[in-house]
Amino acid sequence: MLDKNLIVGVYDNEDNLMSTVGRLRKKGVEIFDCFTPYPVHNLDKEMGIKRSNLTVGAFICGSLGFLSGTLLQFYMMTNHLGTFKSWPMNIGGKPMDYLMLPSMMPVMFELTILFTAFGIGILFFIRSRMIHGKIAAILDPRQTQDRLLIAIEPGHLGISRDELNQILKEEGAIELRERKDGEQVVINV
Amino acid sequence: MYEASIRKPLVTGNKTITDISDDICRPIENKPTKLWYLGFTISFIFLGIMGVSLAWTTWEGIGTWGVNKTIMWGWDITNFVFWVGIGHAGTLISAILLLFRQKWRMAINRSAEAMTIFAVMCAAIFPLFHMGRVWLGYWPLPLPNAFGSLWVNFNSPLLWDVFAISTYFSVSLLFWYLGLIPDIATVRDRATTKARKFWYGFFAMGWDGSARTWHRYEVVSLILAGVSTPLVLSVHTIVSFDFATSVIPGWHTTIFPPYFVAGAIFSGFGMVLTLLVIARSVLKLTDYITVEHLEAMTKVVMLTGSMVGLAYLTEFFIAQYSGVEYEQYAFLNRATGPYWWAYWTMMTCNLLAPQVFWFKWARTTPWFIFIMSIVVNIGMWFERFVIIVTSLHRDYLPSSWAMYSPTITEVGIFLGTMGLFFTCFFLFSKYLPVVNMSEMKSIVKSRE
Amino acid sequence: MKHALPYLEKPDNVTPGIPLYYATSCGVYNEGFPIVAKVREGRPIKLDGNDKSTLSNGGLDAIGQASILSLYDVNRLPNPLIKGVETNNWNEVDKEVINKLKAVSVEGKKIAVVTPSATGPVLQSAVNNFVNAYAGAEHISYDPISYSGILDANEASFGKRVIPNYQFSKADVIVSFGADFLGTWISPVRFQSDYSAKRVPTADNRKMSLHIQVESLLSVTGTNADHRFTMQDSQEGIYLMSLYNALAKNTGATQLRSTGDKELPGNGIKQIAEALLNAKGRSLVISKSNNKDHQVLVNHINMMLGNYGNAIDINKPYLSSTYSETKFEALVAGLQNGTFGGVVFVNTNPLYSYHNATALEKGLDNASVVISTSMVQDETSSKAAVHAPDNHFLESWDIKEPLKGHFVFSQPVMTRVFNTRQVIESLNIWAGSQVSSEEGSYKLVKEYFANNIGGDWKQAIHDGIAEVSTILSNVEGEIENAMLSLNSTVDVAAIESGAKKTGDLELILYQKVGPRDGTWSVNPWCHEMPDPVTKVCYDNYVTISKPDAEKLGIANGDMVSISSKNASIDKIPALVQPGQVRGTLGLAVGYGRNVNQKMDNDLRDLGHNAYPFVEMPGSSNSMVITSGIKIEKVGGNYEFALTQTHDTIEGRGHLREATLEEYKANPKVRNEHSHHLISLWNEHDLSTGHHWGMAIDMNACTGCGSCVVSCSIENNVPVVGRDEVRRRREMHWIRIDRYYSFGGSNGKSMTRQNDVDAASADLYEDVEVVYQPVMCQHCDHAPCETVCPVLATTHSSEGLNQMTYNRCIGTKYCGNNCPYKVRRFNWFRYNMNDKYDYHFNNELGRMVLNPDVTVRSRGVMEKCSFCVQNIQSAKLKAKKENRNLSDGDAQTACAKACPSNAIIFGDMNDPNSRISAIKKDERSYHMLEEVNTAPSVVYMTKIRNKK
Amino acid sequence: MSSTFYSSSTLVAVLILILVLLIIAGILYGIENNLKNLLRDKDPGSVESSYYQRVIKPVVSEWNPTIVTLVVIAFVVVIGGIYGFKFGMEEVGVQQGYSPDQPINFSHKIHAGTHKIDCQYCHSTASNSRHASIPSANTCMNCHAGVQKRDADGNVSVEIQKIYDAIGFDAETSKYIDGYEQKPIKWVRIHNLPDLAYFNHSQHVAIGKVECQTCHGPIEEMDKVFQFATLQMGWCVNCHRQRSVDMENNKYYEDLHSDLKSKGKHYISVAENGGLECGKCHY
Repeated sequence: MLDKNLIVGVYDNEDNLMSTVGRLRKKGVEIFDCFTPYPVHNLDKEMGIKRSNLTVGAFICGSLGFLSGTLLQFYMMTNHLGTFKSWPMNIGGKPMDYLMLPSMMPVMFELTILFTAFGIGILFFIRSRMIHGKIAAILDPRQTQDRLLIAIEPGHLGISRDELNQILKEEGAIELRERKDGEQVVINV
Repeated sequence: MYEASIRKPLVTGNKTITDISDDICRPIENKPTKLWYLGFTISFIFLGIMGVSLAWTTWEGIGTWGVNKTIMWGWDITNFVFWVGIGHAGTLISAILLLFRQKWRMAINRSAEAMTIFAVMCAAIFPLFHMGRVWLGYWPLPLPNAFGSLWVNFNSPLLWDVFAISTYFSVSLLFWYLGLIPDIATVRDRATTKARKFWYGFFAMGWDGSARTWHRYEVVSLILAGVSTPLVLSVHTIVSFDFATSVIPGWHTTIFPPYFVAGAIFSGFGMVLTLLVIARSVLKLTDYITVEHLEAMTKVVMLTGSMVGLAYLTEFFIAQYSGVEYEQYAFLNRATGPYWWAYWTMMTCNLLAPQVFWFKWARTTPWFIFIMSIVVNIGMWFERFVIIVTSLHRDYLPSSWAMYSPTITEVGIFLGTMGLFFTCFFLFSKYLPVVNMSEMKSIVKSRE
Repeated sequence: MKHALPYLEKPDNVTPGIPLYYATSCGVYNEGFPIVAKVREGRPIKLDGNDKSTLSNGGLDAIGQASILSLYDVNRLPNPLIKGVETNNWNEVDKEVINKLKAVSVEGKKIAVVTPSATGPVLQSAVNNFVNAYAGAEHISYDPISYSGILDANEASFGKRVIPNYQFSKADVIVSFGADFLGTWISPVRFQSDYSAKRVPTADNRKMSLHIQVESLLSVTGTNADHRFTMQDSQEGIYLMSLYNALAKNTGATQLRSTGDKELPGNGIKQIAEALLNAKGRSLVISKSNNKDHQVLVNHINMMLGNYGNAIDINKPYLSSTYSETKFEALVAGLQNGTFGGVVFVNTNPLYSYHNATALEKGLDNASVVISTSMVQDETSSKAAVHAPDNHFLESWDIKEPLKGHFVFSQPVMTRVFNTRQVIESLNIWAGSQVSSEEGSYKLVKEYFANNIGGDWKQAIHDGIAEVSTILSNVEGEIENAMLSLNSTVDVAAIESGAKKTGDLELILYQKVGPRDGTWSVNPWCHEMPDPVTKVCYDNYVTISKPDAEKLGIANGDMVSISSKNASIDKIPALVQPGQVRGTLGLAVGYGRNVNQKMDNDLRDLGHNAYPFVEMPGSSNSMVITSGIKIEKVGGNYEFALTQTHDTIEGRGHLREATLEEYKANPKVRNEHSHHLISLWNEHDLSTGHHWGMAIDMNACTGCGSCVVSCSIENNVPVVGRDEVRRRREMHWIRIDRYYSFGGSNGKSMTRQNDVDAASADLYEDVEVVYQPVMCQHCDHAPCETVCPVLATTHSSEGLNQMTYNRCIGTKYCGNNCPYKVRRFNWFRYNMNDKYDYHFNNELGRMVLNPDVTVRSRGVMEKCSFCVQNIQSAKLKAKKENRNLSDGDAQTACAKACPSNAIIFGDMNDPNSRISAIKKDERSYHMLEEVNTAPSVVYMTKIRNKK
Repeated sequence: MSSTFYSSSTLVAVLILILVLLIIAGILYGIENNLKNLLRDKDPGSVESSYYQRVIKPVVSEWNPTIVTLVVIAFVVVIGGIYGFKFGMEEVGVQQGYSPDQPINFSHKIHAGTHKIDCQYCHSTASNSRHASIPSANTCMNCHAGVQKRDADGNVSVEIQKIYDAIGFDAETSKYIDGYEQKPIKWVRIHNLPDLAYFNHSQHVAIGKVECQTCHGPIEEMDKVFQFATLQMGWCVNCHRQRSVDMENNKYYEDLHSDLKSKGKHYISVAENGGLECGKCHY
């Protein structure tokens, strides 16, 4: 991403960005990405981003958590599996089989939550290729503050550069930029 | 997009998104005020007291506390439950209110979540150090015992606690950190010094505000909020099991889980109010954390206070109605025994005091809210003291009845956790954006 | 690197790891008491009663149990001292002593050998040798506690200066005027076992003896009485005369006097007389008074009731004391005026316990030579020019004769710890006899045995006792009981004048069960054990009745000053004692010892010496001071080290009591209602193998505290000191809960503190007491086990609640969740810690530790284990001997120690065991049954013999 | 030596070594690369693009940084965990193979192996006491009063002389020296159970009929004794699980045996008889 060549339109207003995205999409322009300082509602739909599959991941992780919570306790505490079969124990006269299920529930529940939360967190970071210390590919230092950016790959335009520039200008881009071989070129609007 | 005509705006002062970045990043980018230094120094001294007290406890033994053969838990577990309770508001605000689409939470959820994390840190100190052999504190983890394959006891509510508290802490931390990433990126991109650029860059995890990431980010937030909601309810439920599953009259009661959860929300909001009333003026954030926010929170305080009060009365009634002499005595003893003052402090602070919030003036006067929030904190601390100490000090056999008073060490640890809490909070207010900028921006953007 | 040092030449009988048991005698009681010492690898670690002897029946009281520690006392003198300088050469000591004594003899001055009055025959002959060797030498006895009232009265009545043999097992009605025979009077262990044998109604025999106590302070014995009347001790004579007259009216004897009879509050005299007359010949009247006239009167009452030959045996008397004050008074005078020039104090310490210690001190300063043989540097030995320390009784050979014809043998169970020499040898050497340094006292003892007792020496030493009937029949002046007649008359005038009221408060000096007369009280176990009645550890205090306290404005714990004509204490806490008669103060002796203490702990400067208050109204000293007592509040408050701060049961059902009548009508009284206990799940099968259980008979328990000390010794329970007890952190695994109820004599007892507080102060005199020993109940549904996060406490297949110290991390949750509050936490490290400078903190003291029980580190929980080490070793022994485990093989320390058999331990799965039978008894119930903890300990309803 | 996993420090050491070598290799490779880059900057044609430039870099740049980091962290945690476990084992005093020098070079191989002296001749208390106990010197003297193993010069063997020195025996006159100040022999304990565990030899030797070798190893082949077993709780417990209780030949078990028979059980392991319960060894 750092060495991709991009054409960038800079906005200071989400409405302008949205209409730009709408217009370009209608023209068949493949939008590389948008960069906004806050989540812009419906931008994802406008850009045609498919609904993320992370929810499925969360469900799988949660199921894993539930399963491990159950197995962990059945293994460690009951005479059905593992430990207590070989090490039977009498703890306050309490049962050491599936009947102790009620006292297993808190841990089963907590592990389900733990696995879900951390599972989805890690999946999110993996999917977004985020990790501590990663250097961000910043197109404009204000893109995380008050500027909204649209980025288009020059190779996937579908329309001419001029037309593109025209559309961006019309929709209120306050700046146009281009990045070539890692270097920024500013084209003032 | 959000502009309800009936309600007052959530952000006042005609702020633009540029203003938001400037205003909220100001404390990070500028030198701290004298007030900050003063507060931080005091907090840090208290943190030092905690260090000394804990070291003394570990060196000498639990005997340095006031606990005895009858009352084996005193201030330690009282403080533990107190802090865990406080730790409930943050996740509640960010998770449940997120699910309910309550936008007023946006101004306060960051600091409330921070408070949660710090409070749980404070809380964790107590169960750890109340162990006689703290150096073996890892034994409750499900680790095998030296090839005998002897594990831990999942019947024990303490073990449930271990899982619940550690899950709660780590999930809250994740949730909080996830919310911070875009804001850290903002600070990173505004950074003027190398160090700031490096460290904020390190923790921003390469965030660039891509629309695709934002899309996934929102999905993750929603799921985390979804799992945090039952989590937050489960944590205090499980903490209440420590008592509810025991045989001690005054502990052994089924009302505890809902009652503890309501109490936790109550105390959590109390502490949030305490912090925010100060923070909004010290950090000059009155435009973001408005009186409207405070009012909304006082309503929650009043509601949960009344719920807790109802629980107090219910358990008293049930004890008398049960016909069990030990139960009856335990509750009468709370109200009329040697610790009557604790009981009536609790009743006054938790049941009666919040009723003033029926009045609009009380809900909208920050200094009064501040005082009331302190009252709530005190009341909730006493609730835990009442439950733990007065139940234990007179249980079944009168021969073992005893009294308990804390030692300087215990007081030191408690004050020390206050120090830890505020030290963390001061550091947080200096180094991290105390208001969620990206969310705030999404509220104001349309008014440019 | 750990080393192992085997023997070079292993003694044949020593097997490392296997305990040896030796019968010997306990020197805490000067008269000797038969005990068995458990010895591991050459060091004794536990003392228990010798069950071959009728004196102990296997029981041993608290101070006897605790005395083992005096063997390992770092305060003991390691070498003899000559003028305060240590020497390891006994020849030098002997030379010095003989020279000095000869000089005194030559001077024409007298030499006194001061021994306890119960010397035993071997020491007596050594003393005789000594007396014969020096012209002017004289044997003088000295006891801190005098029974000369009884002795003199019996001399007057029967011509025999003896303490008769009281047999409580033969008495259906026991009337005691102030005598604390279950706690401190004469031979409490023997009395307890005799007494409790008659106090336990069973399914076959629903009877028990009637015990009436008339007393001023609340003694251990008083707490066990069925009826308790209060009197001021000054009025004892009057009441005794009134009783005599009431009895005489019925038996037709002449009245002592026509007027002036007095009735006890609650018609006591009438009731006592009725009860006694119903049990003529099956009753016993005793009095603690040290007044000869009172005791003569008691003799007359017993004679009238026909108790001689039944409950009282004058022909087989106790030889525990023959002390006569007159001779010792003469010694003190003689020392002051110079007729006595030398004194040899043989294990006596009058400078501490003699009432006129200043006079004695002056006298000793005058004396040319003072020699002491005490084991530690005590008050008297500080005046000694030569200090020739005696062996500890566990290092000695000796013969004692506590009861006529009942010999108890001492044998050393350990080689000498220090360079000491048995006083029997010392006296013989100083008398010029040749004593072989190797055989020493062994030879003397064996010779005495051969010459005077006879029989199988080995068997005698093995058994530790020998009862010789031949001696009895040869006793001079043997009186046929049937022909017994009284030669004495009751001195009515003397009694009347003695009872003149001055209007002052009275001060009663008494002994406490722990420290007793103070001779052996420099012992942490004696003080860490709470007083059975007040539950105060470590201190002495002035007990005061509630009305008096209110009148004087004294609250519990207020500091007061107390003074008499002779003595005063500036600052001592006052304790408001229920059951105490108004107008009387109580003060315990046995405190205020001034011993050269090498350890820095709470035994230093402990309490105040009360002996200076003792008065000498006639030929006998008196611990009842009736005039000149002043008490004043001096400001300041003192926090008692109490192990129990709440005294009433609050109307709860964990402690059940009923009257004998109710019990006879319905043996299941108080236990009729049984809870419907259901379990949510299947029970674990505990029916195979053993299932250990315990029964506590609250009727037999006298609250003496012997079990508490025994348990501490057996299980290495640390001593924690006064401050920790104040913080309610005593470590005892077994405790004896003492509950008061008030107003019982009116048939309606109050057990709720609020009611009691609201009632008038007068009610405080009318108190009833129950003792309930509580230890871990080994619940089959143990609440503690469920809550331990790390499985440090689990249940065994034998029904034991096991505490695994090494797995414990110390969350203390189990302790909280225990409804019986029997779990103890190691708040600090109590071993090798200078802050707890008791025997755990020095090499010598740690030799008393039981090697089979772990010494707990700080931060772990501990509790009663049912002495699992004994269970395991009993099982192993049975396996090795290829036999079934029989009932009684496995014993807990508390059950073994209990003189009254209140604690029964055994296998509940064994249908023939005692515990199985008791479980079926109607009186049995589980404490807090309704919590459904399914305990393995059963309690038996307390039955009081009253209407 | 046993090849049990946790007791072999070699594995851990090798793994750490490999890790260090890899890091060094990486650093060296980085330096080389930098130098090449410098050269290339000067004169692009002079150095052909490296293998890294051509093959690895394109692949690596496509690697998901998150996954790579997680894998590295997991690796470090596993290695650290193994090392920590090993360290912990040493800390709690597991000292299998411990074989210290003894004051007398006593050879079990000669006594128990060659001469076939019964173990309990010397360790006589093993069958009736908690301790097997080291024999007292007079046990040695039972034989060594006569057996003296002299060398060519007629001197008594050095090791045997040590016994004589301890107990006071004159080899020349074959008499004990009167009034000799005896010096105890300071043997070094090899088998050290912690105080918190109660172990009774007689239970195992006399009742359980366990061979000495089961726990102490082939002692009759050892010149110098070493600790054969780990003496860990798991080791104890495994044996308890495997061995059965011999109920037939001890009357103690009579009741229990008939009880069990009536419940249809004929074989019972030590474990089933309560041999796994904490309170059987820890009190």
